[in-house]
Amino acid sequence: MVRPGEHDILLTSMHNLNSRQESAVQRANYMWMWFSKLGSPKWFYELSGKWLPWLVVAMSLLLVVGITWALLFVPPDYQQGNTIRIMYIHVPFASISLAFFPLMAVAGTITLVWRMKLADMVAKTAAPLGAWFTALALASGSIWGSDIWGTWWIWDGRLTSMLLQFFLLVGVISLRSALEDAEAAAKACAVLSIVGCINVFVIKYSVDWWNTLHQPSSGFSLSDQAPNPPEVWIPLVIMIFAIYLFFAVSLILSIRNEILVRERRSQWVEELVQGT
Amino acid sequence: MSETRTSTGQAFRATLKRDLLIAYKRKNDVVNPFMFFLIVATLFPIGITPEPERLGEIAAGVLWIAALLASLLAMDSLYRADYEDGSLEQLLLSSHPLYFMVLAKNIAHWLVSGLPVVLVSPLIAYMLNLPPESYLILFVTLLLGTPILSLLGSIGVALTVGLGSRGLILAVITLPMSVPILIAGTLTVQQTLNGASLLGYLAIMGAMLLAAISLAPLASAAALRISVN
Amino acid sequence: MFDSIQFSSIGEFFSMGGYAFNVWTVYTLFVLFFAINLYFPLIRKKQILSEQKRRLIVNREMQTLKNDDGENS
Amino acid sequence: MASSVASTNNDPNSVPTIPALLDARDLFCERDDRILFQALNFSVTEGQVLQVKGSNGSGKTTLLRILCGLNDAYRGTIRWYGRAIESQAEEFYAALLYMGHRVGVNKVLSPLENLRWTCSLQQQVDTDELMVALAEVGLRGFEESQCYTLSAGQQQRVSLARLLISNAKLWILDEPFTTLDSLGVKQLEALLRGHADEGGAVIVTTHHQLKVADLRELTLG
Repeated sequence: MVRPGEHDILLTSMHNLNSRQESAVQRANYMWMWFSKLGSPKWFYELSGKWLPWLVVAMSLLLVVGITWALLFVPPDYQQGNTIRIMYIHVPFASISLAFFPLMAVAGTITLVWRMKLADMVAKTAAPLGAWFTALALASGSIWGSDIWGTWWIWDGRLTSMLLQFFLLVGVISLRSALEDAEAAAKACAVLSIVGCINVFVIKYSVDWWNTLHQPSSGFSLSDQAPNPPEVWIPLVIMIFAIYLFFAVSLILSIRNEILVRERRSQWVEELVQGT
Repeated sequence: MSETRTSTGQAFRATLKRDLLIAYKRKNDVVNPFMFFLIVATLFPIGITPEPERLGEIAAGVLWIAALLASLLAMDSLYRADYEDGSLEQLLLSSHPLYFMVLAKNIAHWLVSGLPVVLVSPLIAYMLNLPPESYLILFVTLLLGTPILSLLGSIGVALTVGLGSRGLILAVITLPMSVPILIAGTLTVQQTLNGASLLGYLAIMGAMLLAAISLAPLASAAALRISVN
Repeated sequence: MFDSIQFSSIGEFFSMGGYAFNVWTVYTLFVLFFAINLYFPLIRKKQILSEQKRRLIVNREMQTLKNDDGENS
Repeated sequence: MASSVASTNNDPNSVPTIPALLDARDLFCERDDRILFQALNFSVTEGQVLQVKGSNGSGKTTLLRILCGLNDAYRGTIRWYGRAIESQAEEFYAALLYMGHRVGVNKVLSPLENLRWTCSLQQQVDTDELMVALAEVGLRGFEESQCYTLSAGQQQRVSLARLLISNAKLWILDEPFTTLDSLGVKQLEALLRGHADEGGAVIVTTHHQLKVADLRELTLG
């Protein structure tokens, strides 16, 4: 079986354009092909290959600066003492965790509307990564709060909605692995991600509401930090950027693997394999 | 040969009637979730405490969680038979908007699986020693809340209808989504008991129901198209 | 610059003012997570490439076998 | 790989007076890294029966499902009376009758109830009409019994009764002959002929040798 590349399809369609009057539908088809070429796996693989080293360098620099600053130079908090240093891990992870469902919902919409292969690869690799990020945000959050709370877990609003988001992500992952047909799995997960994204926001607000009614004054909450001096928040900003870059790098690495698997029968991947 | 096409309203009624008829003929599908609700509600006093005071405190939550689980259990029968015998394809190929067909199926399903649970809830509430002034509120919140559970569950079932065994994955997908309704339902009961005004809470639940009616069948319809594909 | 380091000795640094367990657990988790998330994709890539290479070689052998058969008959 | 093309109108200069009922251009479908068909062109006009042939797994069912919009994993254009289906979905689906492998008969309902529901998704029907149709497909006396008591062939007949009632212009039938006995086969053939004579069109997959006036063939694989 010979698998025609994009090129062949383009040629066929060009031929049709010449031989027949160009209809609006064919024009739409042609546009679609151009669009899918722009977001084609090959294009992404090559571009990300060029960008990856720079991203890794930037990430490493920011991480070294950020962690050194956080561990050595940040003054201990007058209330929390040295546990404040946990914030520099927890807050970046928690803030990125909130981005996963919107990211997957956008990717899912693109998958459903334009059927772009790359979007589904992003959605597929983002889900497990999101579960890991959320899990780490949960763990670091409970360790950070344990001293003040006197226990490893309380039903704090933030923690609870984070836990529920973790469950939703696990749902997306298990739906993906349960459906055998890759295309059906892509679309089903796209729908679930869009529904889940709406739900994450509803959950967040309802859990906050529930939490404030049950614990009118919980004292310490992970969400409300007093206004901090620059020597406290500048390293935090550095760490947020560093961990965002880390997220980008590990997402790109996984997407590149996914591309190699899904496009294994295409000419360019075979050539790439030969070259190694 | 008749020449008149049916209106969407007629097709909607036909689907609703058909699903109610199927439920009438398959009484097990109706009775089982209902019995499940009763049994789960019975397990709580046995597992936690028979002491009336403490039971009264948790009664609203127990009833809501039991209703949630019963709704989840009942969901399984929503599209499965239609998927297996090909009726779902006929539904997708009708010239009427799938939104209304899905809505008809969801309504029929709620009438036979959700409504009985709502109707029996005051009795269970009594047995769990819920303060009597909360009966009506609990009843109304369940009446507004269980349709939302059905509509949300429908999305999960539509996504997984093509899978061979899907009991657990359905739970993993739908239960976290039901949390806001659980919160709204139980808070309404508790807060009105503490003297808050009922109207605001019911407005929130009503808004949730309206949002679910207008959005959830769209997602279910999209999911069904994917599953049948 | 070194004046603003908050710890006067290595021991003090490791004890984190009594919060050694909390702080170091979180940082260890982070480092593990970081390493795993970069290491596994790289390992996986190697795996994929070697699998692909094997598949290509097998395919080519099959092809030449077929061609030989064609020439012989 | 190459698909033999039967009833096509490839000459760009011949302008058809009436656009074909259903016209498929340049269909391409790939499943599990295997190309089922590509550059597939065909059309069906009023009064034609198009028989889709091909070995097992050649994509017959997939093609039919693509044509009626149940499957969207394809590239190419499908037009209904010369216009894209998406722009006139309601008209298209009102004129379409699809019978798949799974016949769409609920096991606990009776043939009458099943037929009433499937038909009333499209058109208004009354009970007398349904009873006549069921009697005609040989289900007299079974109208009220639950379908799980019927044989596979009888269940197939329940869905055949739809053909008698429906006023759909285009029938898409996937292996409708499989579970029928010889009498049923004859009856279905007559139905197909009658539909074509009345100006309808049929797309059907079967290994059966059809005896129809304007029969076109399309072989996949």
